[in-house]
Amino acid sequence: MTEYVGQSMPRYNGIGQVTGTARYVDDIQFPGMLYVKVLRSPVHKGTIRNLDLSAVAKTTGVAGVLTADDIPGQNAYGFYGDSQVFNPKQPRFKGEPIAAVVAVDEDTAMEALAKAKLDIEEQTPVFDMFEALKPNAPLVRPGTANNLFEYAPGKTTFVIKLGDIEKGFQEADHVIEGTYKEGMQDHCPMEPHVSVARIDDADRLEIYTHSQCLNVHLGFLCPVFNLPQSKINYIGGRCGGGFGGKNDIHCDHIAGLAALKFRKPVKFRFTRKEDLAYSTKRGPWVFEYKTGFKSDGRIVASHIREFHDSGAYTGLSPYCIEKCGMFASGPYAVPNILVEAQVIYTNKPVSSSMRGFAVLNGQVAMETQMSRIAEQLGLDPWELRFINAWRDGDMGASRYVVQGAGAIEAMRKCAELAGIQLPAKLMEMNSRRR
Amino acid sequence: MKHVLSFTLNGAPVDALVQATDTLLDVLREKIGLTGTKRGCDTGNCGACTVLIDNEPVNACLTIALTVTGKTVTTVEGLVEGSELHPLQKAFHEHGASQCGFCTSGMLMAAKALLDKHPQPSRSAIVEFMSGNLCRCGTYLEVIEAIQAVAGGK
Amino acid sequence: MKDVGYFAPSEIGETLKLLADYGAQATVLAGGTDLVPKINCYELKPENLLYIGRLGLDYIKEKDGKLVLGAATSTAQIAANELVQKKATALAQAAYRSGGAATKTIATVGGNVANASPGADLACALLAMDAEIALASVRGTRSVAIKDFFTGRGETVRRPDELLLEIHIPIPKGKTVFWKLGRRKAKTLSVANTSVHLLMDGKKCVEARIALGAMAPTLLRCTQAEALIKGQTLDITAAEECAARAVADSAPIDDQRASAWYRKKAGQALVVCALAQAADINN
Amino acid sequence: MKKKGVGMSCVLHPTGNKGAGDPSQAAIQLKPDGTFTLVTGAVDLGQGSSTILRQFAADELGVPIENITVNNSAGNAAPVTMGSFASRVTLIDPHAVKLAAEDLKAQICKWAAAQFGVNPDDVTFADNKVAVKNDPAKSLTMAEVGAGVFNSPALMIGTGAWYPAPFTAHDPETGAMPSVGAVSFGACYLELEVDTETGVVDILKLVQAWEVGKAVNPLMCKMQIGGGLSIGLGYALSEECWPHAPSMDFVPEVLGDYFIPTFADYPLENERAVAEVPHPMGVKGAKGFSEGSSTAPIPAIIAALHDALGVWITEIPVTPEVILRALGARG
Repeated sequence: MTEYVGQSMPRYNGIGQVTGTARYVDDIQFPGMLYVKVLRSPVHKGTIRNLDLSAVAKTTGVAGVLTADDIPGQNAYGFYGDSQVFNPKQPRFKGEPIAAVVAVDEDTAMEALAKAKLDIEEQTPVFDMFEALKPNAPLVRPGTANNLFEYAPGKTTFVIKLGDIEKGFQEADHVIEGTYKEGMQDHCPMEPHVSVARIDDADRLEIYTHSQCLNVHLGFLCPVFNLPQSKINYIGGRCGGGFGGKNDIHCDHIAGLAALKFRKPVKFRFTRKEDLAYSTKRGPWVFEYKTGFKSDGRIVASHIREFHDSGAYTGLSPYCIEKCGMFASGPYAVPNILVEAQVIYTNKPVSSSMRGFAVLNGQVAMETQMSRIAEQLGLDPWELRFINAWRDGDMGASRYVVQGAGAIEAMRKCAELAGIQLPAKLMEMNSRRR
Repeated sequence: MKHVLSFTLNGAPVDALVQATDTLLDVLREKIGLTGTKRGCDTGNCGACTVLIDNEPVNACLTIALTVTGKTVTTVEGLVEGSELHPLQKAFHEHGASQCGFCTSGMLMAAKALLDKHPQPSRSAIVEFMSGNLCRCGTYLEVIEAIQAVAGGK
Repeated sequence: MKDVGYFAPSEIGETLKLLADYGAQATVLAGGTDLVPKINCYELKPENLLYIGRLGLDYIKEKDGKLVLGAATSTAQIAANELVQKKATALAQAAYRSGGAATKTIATVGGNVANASPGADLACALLAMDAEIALASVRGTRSVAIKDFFTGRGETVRRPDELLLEIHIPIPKGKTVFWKLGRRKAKTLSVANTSVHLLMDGKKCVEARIALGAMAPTLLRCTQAEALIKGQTLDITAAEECAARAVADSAPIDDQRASAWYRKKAGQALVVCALAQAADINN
Repeated sequence: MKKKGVGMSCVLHPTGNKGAGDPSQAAIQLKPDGTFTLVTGAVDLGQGSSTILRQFAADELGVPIENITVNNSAGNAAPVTMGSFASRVTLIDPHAVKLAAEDLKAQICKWAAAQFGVNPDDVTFADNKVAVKNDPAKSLTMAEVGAGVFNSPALMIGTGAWYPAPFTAHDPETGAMPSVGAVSFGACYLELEVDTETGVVDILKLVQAWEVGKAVNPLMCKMQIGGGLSIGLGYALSEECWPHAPSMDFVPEVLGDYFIPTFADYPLENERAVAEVPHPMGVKGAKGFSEGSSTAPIPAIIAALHDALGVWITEIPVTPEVILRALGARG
């Protein structure tokens, strides 16, 4: 019988992509469908004194408005449960949803939104992580003592320890320190965020979604709608590019609320501006690396401090600093590791997952340290990596035992492809044993 | 006030009742219901809405619908001749020139316009002509391969 | 958007009458590459759209030592036109690099000029060639030198009842080049762009025109820098001094594409490259 | 002046969620005509999850792949998985598919055994049919099985669910977390040219290889390695949502001001390949990896810029302005 695993074959669901028949969420239209536009905070940080939507609601062609009061369940969702569907009191980032209008078309919705009377007191925002750490910095999250994520009361630093970091640096012949700044990136998929919702023939809330994780998001949505999974038909499976951006809910909750309130099919889609400026992002990082190594190139100590800018809400940032820390010393056997990591809030869009998911950021910093080490020792950069690369049985930072190590095999294939003749002593190495 | 728009779409005459500020993209997707052409940015930056007007590649999101009165418009739905996929569609599918597929219809229409003008384009000519079509999944290398395969008559 | 008027006249006379009647209430639409994004993003709600695509204003002719372009001539037509490539090289280069294939099909040279962006590629090349802008209205026609056409960011001397009809380019006697620097290799607005016309007599520069874009509220003619090299031998050091002078007269801004500091640095390097190419200096 | 530089990097990317406890379910239904429907909760982002899971189902069932249809948008009826993230699908979902196939085969063999009047262990399920061991005359095609099962009457759906291990959290003191999924490895080598007056970087040649355990669909591996450059090169050179310089007020809000790579920004020369070290945790050793192809080019660019300019740039994106400031600082 032919073996299919290992064979190249074209995309199973690909024909529809080259004929234009593949259906994406924005392609879905129902007769009498209404459209949603969101009233977004015009300021980076502020307190709403009053919001009058009466003129909005009375505009011809408007079915009505949506506010936090329309949420049957809790106005909270997300991996750490602190994201808000609407923020009626103290917006924390420019563009944060405050309320929404539902109308016959988007033009009408925009005209109506222009009539909203928003009385908001603008406050001084904080954008830079290290400004946010200063004692008198503006507080991003109302009612908290500082701008740091707390694992437990008073515990704002996540730590990973392996071996003995002091002993490691004593053994080291050399040390290289480096500070690395990495910016904020947007997923920028070609498909902006969008959601279609309606009440189906079994009186269930039916949502057409491009979510990357249907079950996780269903778990977030049920408490918002105060509905059991049996009352929601959450239909997804295709997405016009996710890259982590669609690991967070941007439209499903608001479209769902609109369908529940007005009992009509509803579409809520982001404009490209909303997608680019207000959706979740890969958050900025600052790393402080200190790497101790022997004259023959072996890495003996790796002290890493991570500072991760989470933006206005928690998103997935604690999970990010943890996963980054576990792999931030690279695919290398380092006996002594100390990772100290913090999540810092600022008045910026929310940091969450994006392709590479924090591990990318650590690898960029570690590989730059490795390149600097090779330069300082006058060692061939390939050789430095071959020497330190994991072998089966080596232990990673969080005490995981490495199985199926393959850094050497990857480098050998890359060198071969690049036409680089590696010296014999490297060619003899493999990842099975040192 | 509404205006009547009449033009030829994929070989057949169509009429639609449109506003003056409706774009060809709005009309194709929301009035006529051909949703193969995609809306990625509405500002002419991504190329996902590329269609052909009188066989020239155009951003449908930048084209006021009424300006295509009396012209011929070709969209991705017009590429299939009978039951036979267009050579570009077959090549895109087989060379993996489509991952999420959202930019693919725009890529196909630009590629068709390119090959209509230059049947044997060089790699740099393909890159220059196609550079208005963005793809975040990064299918650029496979799109080039697929176009070269069709140009080479493979 | 509801109740927006639409006119698509097929006669120039009819068009001018409409412009006279509606003036600022009639927004001229040719390619729409600058105008339609503003409509789509709710930044502009026109009263009426006046489509000029049916007037046949897309032609490129040579007449009395000038290239005459219809205002609705598309960027793609200009990039592919041999006459322009040979006799107004910089304009063909600017057209070639100004955007993606789809936008180049519809973007027009008249729109590029009328939109008056400080970083407009085609207008930058036209400025280096001392082009003239032919305007028409019910009151008659007039010709404005492009160096006097721009009055501010997005503002020109065109009156609301005037139609930008044609662009006249005195065929340059010397060599013209166009250089552009964006934030990526294609499909990018200009962080800085420059176009240079040099008439050389061996190593000596007889005539020089330098245009600089995205470095001030309007496109700049760097007359001071031109004066430095006119009548002088032009070698790489002279080119560098001239470029420094050109940039000194500019007033770039910080924006999301680049900082003023960077624009000055990169703009200067760009002018040197353009001068070197136009004068066949290989550095 | 243009300067050339070369650089390399070796990076990892974990496949599967940390701490394990990362479940995926799958179901395979036998249809009355003997074909199969694989129902999965894995969202196909364009990475090809439906394609590769179908390949595993066909191999485990031993039936022609054309006979298997995939439904990954079954709404309430869909099996549940953690999601299409953390490069986990290729590591974890194939286990659920394998178990679902084994479950379905066992049900069919048990049914066939009753038809043939033999013990289920004496029934073989291979080459798209069932047969009695050492009595090949006694066999049924899958179409016959499908119709027979429907009319017996029975509904046969094989189900499977799997995760690497129960979830264990980080040790609060040491941060220890011994169970991770698996780890994939990548290496990148590139040559670039940088203009010292404008700071513009051209990637001339880029080579990237990934160790993926088992290349389930080599074409799709190639696509993912090339695809990662869109986010990798963008993050390395041109994409910035909230730039520090010139000041923090200039946030790009139009796609034309957010510079993701175009055709023209991709390397002129590009080579891609996979290496295979079968991983004990993967079905046939297969691992996910494709987030990593965005990672590898970035440090390689930083190394190549040092090779060209003699200065270590320690911030990304390395915009042309960052390069000029770094050169300026160097004096």
